[in-house]
Amino acid sequence: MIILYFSIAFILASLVFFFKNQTVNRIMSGLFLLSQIGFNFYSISNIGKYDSIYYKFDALGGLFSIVLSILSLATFYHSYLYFQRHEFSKKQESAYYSALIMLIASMMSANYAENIALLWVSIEATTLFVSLLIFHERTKDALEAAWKYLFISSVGVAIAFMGILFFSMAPGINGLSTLSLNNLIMNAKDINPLWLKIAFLLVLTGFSAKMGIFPLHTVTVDAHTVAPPPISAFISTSLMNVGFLGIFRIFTIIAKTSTLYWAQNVLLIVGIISITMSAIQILRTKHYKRMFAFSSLEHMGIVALGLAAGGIGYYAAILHLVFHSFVKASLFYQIGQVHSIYKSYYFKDTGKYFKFYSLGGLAFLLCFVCITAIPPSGLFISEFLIFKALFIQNRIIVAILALVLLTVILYVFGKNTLHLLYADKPENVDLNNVTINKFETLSQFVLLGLVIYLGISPPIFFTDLINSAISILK
Amino acid sequence: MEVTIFNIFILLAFVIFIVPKKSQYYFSAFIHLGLIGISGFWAINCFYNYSEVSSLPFITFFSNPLNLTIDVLSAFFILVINCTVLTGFIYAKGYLKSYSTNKSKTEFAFHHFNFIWLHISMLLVVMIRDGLAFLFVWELMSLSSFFLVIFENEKQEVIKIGLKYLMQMHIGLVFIIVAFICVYIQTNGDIGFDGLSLYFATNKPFLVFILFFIGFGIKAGFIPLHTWLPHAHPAAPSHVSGVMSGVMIKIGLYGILRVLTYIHQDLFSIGMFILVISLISGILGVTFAIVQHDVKKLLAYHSIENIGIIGIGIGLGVIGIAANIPVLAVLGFAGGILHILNHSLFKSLLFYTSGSIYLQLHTRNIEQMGGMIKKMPKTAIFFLIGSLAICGLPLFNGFISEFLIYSGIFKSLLPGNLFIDITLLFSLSGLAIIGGLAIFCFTKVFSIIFLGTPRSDSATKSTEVKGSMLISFFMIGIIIIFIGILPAFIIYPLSSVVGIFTKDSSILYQSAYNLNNISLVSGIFIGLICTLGLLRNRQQKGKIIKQGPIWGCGYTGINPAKSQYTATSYADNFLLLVDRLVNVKKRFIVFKSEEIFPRKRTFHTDSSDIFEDYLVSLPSKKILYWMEKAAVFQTGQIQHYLLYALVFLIVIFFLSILNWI
Amino acid sequence: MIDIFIILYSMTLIYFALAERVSKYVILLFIQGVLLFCVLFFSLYKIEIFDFIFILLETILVKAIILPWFMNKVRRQNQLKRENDTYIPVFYSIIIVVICLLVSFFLSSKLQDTQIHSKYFTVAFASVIFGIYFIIIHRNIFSHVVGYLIIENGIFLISLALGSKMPMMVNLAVLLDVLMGVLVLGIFVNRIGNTFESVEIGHLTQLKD
Amino acid sequence: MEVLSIFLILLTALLIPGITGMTKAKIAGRKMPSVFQPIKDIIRLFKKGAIYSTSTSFIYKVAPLVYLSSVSVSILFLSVGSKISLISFHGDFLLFAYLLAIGKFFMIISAMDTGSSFEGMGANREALYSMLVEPAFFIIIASLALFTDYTSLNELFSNMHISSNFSYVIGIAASYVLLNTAMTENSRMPVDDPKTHLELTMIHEVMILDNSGFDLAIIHISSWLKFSIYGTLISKFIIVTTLPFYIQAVYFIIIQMILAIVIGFLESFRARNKMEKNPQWIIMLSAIAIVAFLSTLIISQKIILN
Repeated sequence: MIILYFSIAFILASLVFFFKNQTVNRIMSGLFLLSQIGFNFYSISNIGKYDSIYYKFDALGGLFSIVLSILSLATFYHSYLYFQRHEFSKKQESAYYSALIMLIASMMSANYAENIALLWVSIEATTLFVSLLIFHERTKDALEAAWKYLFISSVGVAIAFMGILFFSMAPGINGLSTLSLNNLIMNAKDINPLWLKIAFLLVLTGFSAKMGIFPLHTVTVDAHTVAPPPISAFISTSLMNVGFLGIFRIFTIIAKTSTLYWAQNVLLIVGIISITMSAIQILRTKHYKRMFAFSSLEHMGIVALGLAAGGIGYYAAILHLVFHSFVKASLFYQIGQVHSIYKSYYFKDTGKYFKFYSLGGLAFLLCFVCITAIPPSGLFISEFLIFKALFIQNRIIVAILALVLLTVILYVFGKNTLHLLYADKPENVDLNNVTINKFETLSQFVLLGLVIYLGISPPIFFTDLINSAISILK
Repeated sequence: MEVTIFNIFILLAFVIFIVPKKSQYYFSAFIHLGLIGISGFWAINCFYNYSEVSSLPFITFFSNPLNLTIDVLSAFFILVINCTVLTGFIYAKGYLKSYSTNKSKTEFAFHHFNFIWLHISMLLVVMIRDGLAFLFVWELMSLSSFFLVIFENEKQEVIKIGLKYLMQMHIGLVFIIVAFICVYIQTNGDIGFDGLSLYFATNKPFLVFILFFIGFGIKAGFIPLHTWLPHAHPAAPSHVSGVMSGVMIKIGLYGILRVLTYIHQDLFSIGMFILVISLISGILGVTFAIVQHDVKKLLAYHSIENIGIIGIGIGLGVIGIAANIPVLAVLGFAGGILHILNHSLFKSLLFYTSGSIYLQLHTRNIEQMGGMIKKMPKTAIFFLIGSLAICGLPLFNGFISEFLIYSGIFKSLLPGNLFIDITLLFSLSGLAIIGGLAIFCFTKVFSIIFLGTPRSDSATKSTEVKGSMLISFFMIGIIIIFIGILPAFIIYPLSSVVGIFTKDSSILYQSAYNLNNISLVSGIFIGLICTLGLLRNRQQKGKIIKQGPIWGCGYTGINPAKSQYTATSYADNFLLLVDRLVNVKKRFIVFKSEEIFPRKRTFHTDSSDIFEDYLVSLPSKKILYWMEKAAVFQTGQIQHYLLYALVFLIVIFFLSILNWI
Repeated sequence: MIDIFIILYSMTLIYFALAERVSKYVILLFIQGVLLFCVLFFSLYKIEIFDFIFILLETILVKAIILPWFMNKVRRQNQLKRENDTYIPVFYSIIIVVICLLVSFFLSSKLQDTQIHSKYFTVAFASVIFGIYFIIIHRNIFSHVVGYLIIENGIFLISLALGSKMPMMVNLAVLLDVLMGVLVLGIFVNRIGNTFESVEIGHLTQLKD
Repeated sequence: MEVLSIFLILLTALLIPGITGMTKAKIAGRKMPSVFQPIKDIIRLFKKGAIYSTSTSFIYKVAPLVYLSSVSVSILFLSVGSKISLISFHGDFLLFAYLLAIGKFFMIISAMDTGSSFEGMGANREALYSMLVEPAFFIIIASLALFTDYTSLNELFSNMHISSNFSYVIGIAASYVLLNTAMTENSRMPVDDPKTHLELTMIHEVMILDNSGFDLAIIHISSWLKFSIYGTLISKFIIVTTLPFYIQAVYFIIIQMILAIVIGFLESFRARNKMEKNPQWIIMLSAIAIVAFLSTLIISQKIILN
């Protein structure tokens, strides 16, 4: 089935790429979305089953695929709006769409990959496609960011590959299923702990570029800055989920061994440094998208802390990722609208957004509330659970430090949000020829509403997915 | 059934965004009334069959059923909330009219929405016992009030203040979270208030209590946790500041009271802690208030003072329980809890009336006012009622609660415990000083705003408010005087609230006799005033009654508007006593010896809050400064980025080799 | 026999540190590719003949021919001649290469494991670390790609050292991915060369705070 | 009979200012005025009309009424000697003190109501000093409460004697504080000199600069009553309650007269404090009160000395 999906994606992407026609783009995108959703339904209803020997529809992958599908819908819609607002050549547009389709397909592949080498291949593929998308606007900054992202990610992914190789050391692993996750988990106890440590360390470092945590978080931030907003939304959400997945898969291998405590310590260090980096860098930034990027760094740091805490922290970390995806995506979609008014992402060029476009202002406020984990945001609940887990694990100093840093981030975020919404109107803002589609804002409300709803009363289906995703760790 | 209707009203709040601008107010009033009706019904129900805790299934929250639990304490707070919100939104009708031109439909809708949500969240806070849900609605309360504070968002100052407010509320929340988690770790039960009893039964409560106290105390505004309060209240529109000061900060006290209900040991140190903080809050609050020129800021500092008085009552009550002095426990708690109600009444009245003045003058600086009593006599009378009540003077409700606390102190002076006697002595003197300073302050405010001659043009042109605003004044005024003159009626419901903390609440009934005497004396007092007035009328009949200028010591060229006493000069002699504390700065140019024809000069005084300066502003500024200095990692150099990874790998590797992690 | 190739491979690393001409890098990459092919040839004789031939062909094609050729093309297009402005003088670089080798030697002795061919591992690990180092000291994005390739070669060697036998499909995918990665990187190098009229890293520091 | 004690208090209230005036005149070597001179002045005032300043409002008219009423109602809490007062309940002294305070509140705002440059000065001084003196009064009451175990004004003072001889020690301290509280509350020496001619240094007198006729009269009456109230409180320490009432009444009158003379002496021989020294002086009263409280603790042996 998954092969069919890939073939469809590939054919559609190629058609888009070669036709260079807007109508074709739209039709193919629509078809792709259909197949995406269809495949997603299929995969969800077949959780626990293998699809070819390399893929398995597991709960976590399923969860992320749902998030991915929802965000794909939104991203295609916002991409459509993005192309309405900006002038691009047909070639660029079709390149954009085909890369987007391939990106989504490769993320799906990463979500369901059962073989960690294949997981690695998928992640490397996402890097390639996403760097093309980052480069989409063809500016110098875009070129720089795309280069940095591509290069550092590639180096990182290469390092991660080295880590993956170490797993193949496990005794009794042979034949085609060499790097099958299931196999590795079963044999994990027999692997030399030192191997496990090195492997985990290398994979963590390598995939940190994808997940956007310390130490290779820097390029992800740059990528956010220049990518078109719908793509930034993707980089910050689904792609980070994929990076997380990469680390999480390795983590599941370790979870059953005596190395677990060590790995959690490393994650703790990574998490707290990520939050620190985010808190100090966000103070300096003058660019909305960079601010959001640092906020993503912070949230990924929190997720790492969640993994490090263990127990309820696992659950909370995944919950956090899902919520973060929706909120951050709507923030980026929203900033796209803001850009259409002010033609700039810099703080200094903005102000009085609430007056100009109240509905957008409300959406932005709600985004702000949600992303900073203030109730009614679901992120509040997940963060609460993570801190609870940290306290239970006696990681009190780290927890308190993180709380302090989060407060700083909240301050900066709040200051700049209020600046955008209420600061004095900047000069040379022309509002007459700005038309904003109300449905655009509505789509953000839908995403945010989803976060609030899932936070307050998560459906059983949803909690079951998360629970079965982390059941492997217990 | 009621819960369903309650939920429907909550959901209706979202409809406000699509209601046309004209009917927004009525729609929100409808929701408020619905909420008040249902929750009031619950509360009164609870009072009628008290000692019974009713639990209603509310919603499913995070896969767990969530109940609304209403005991007498919750019921009391529900009534206080409803009362203030009711007057608040009645007042808002007139107050918001002045904004209708420069605010859009969405902004109004957002404002009403937040006002409704402030109401809902306050109600929920006092009804929810589950920890996570409690934190949730607690922060919702802060959030909605934050949006209400920044209503006048075209002013950059307001935005800054709002942000500060949000930050401090968030820090408070963090403390509460940490406290709950600490409890959870020890007991491994539920996170929530119900888990506390388990914890406090086996562990020393002091440290966890401190955490709770800081968390709730930031909301309540105890010094030194108060620094948001004097800024946020003035920045908010008056109906909001009325509600915020009237009830929202009391919700902080609710938290403290709720936690106290679970603590049964180590109470003495906790009581002392509350008492000391409250005494400091009371005395310093009113001290800071005296030097303010911004009427709403002044009132905000008075809120701190009154929180201090409430805290003194509660602290004495706790000490009473700990030292086994039932009378102190009962009267302390009774006084403190009654003062919660009283303060919510007179403080909202004061904020509403000062809001009316603000609408007329567009300034909150009392130095620009004067003579308003002739332009706005009704507002003046209600402000006077509020002032007398806040000073704790007889005939008004403030006296009753202070009376209860005082009499608790005096009655418990009897047993021979040196430490407690000295404690009582200090609380007594503290209360006396607070009362005296409050009188000092409110004679100043009332005189400068309403009496004398107008000090600015706009003050001469102002007119009396009408309609809904007056209705709310009357409502509050009547309750204030009712409680002040017939306090015995309040004793019975009060005793059931006090009964939560101490079993001997029947002691309170004995005070009913004293309170009846107060009613009697009040009656005589009023009668005497009236008689004297009639006497004077008779005496003056046929005599020459003249109008003339004031006595200027023989100097007739006096300009009354310029030469009258100002707020600064009124406060000056007090200022000399406390100048270190309030950081008064006088800015002026000294005359030089060669300056034969002096230039035109100006004179400025301003004061700041030393707690704010040294506890909040300075450290946060330093932290942000150093953090920004440290932000050097996003260099733009690709090699550096790779270097981080290399360093990280090496460091972790060596740490592992050395077995440090 | 393998030992000789391994030693030769480690010599190429030292030459990388020593080389100043960019064209040398391409030649060295080619040499590394060939050496890897040889190592593979002598170590993987146990597996099926078809797989064996396939893997050999794949390696020689990608590692020794396509990549150096492509890199050379990129080099020519950007008219790169000399790389003489590293952050750290060559002298120290050589010392660091030696240190890299020593550290990885130490590491592999620490990792005493029957599964591992410590000879490969020492050099492979040194190669990876040196690759990262190579990137860090150079100011030229072309050299960065070279550094990336050094890392990739090192990893390839590690995969041999670990004696792992990848599933063939996966193996193919891995190599293709690397190839694609380098191709895209190369395209970007050309782009940057055209846009900034230089491939110096100094131009690429606009995105910062 | 309770009414009789009220009558006595009112009677002595009328006499105190006259006697004080006589004493001061004697000491100054002037011809003594009649004891009834102040009363005559008041009667004259009652016959007059009034002049109201244009800048005043109804507050100005209400304030003297409230002032007199508050003082008069406070008298209801008092009694002479062993008599029970008309109104007595636990904590009545609080109502007593706060009733006086409400009167003062109104006097202060009425002074501010004129918008005069002088009256504000008096008003804020009055407000500050009476605020500073309030703790002293409460602490003294607290000492007595601690000593006697009672909490109503009447019982507090009446039961002083029964306890022990130590009561005199506390009585003396309390009398001192009460006397000086009375001086402060009434704005007499050393806080204020009522006979000064310079408005800038006045306190009470400057507040009523613009009052005239009936209002001025009742303000004067109120201050007399206040003196009498404090005198009554002090007299309670001294009168032996076991004696028959008529003797107590005589005692009472004598004590009030002595008090008036003492005030006259104090006013003649004391110099007025510098204005900025006043707060310190008043706080000293609180300090003395605290000492009284502590000594009560020790004397009554209620602390367990181990």
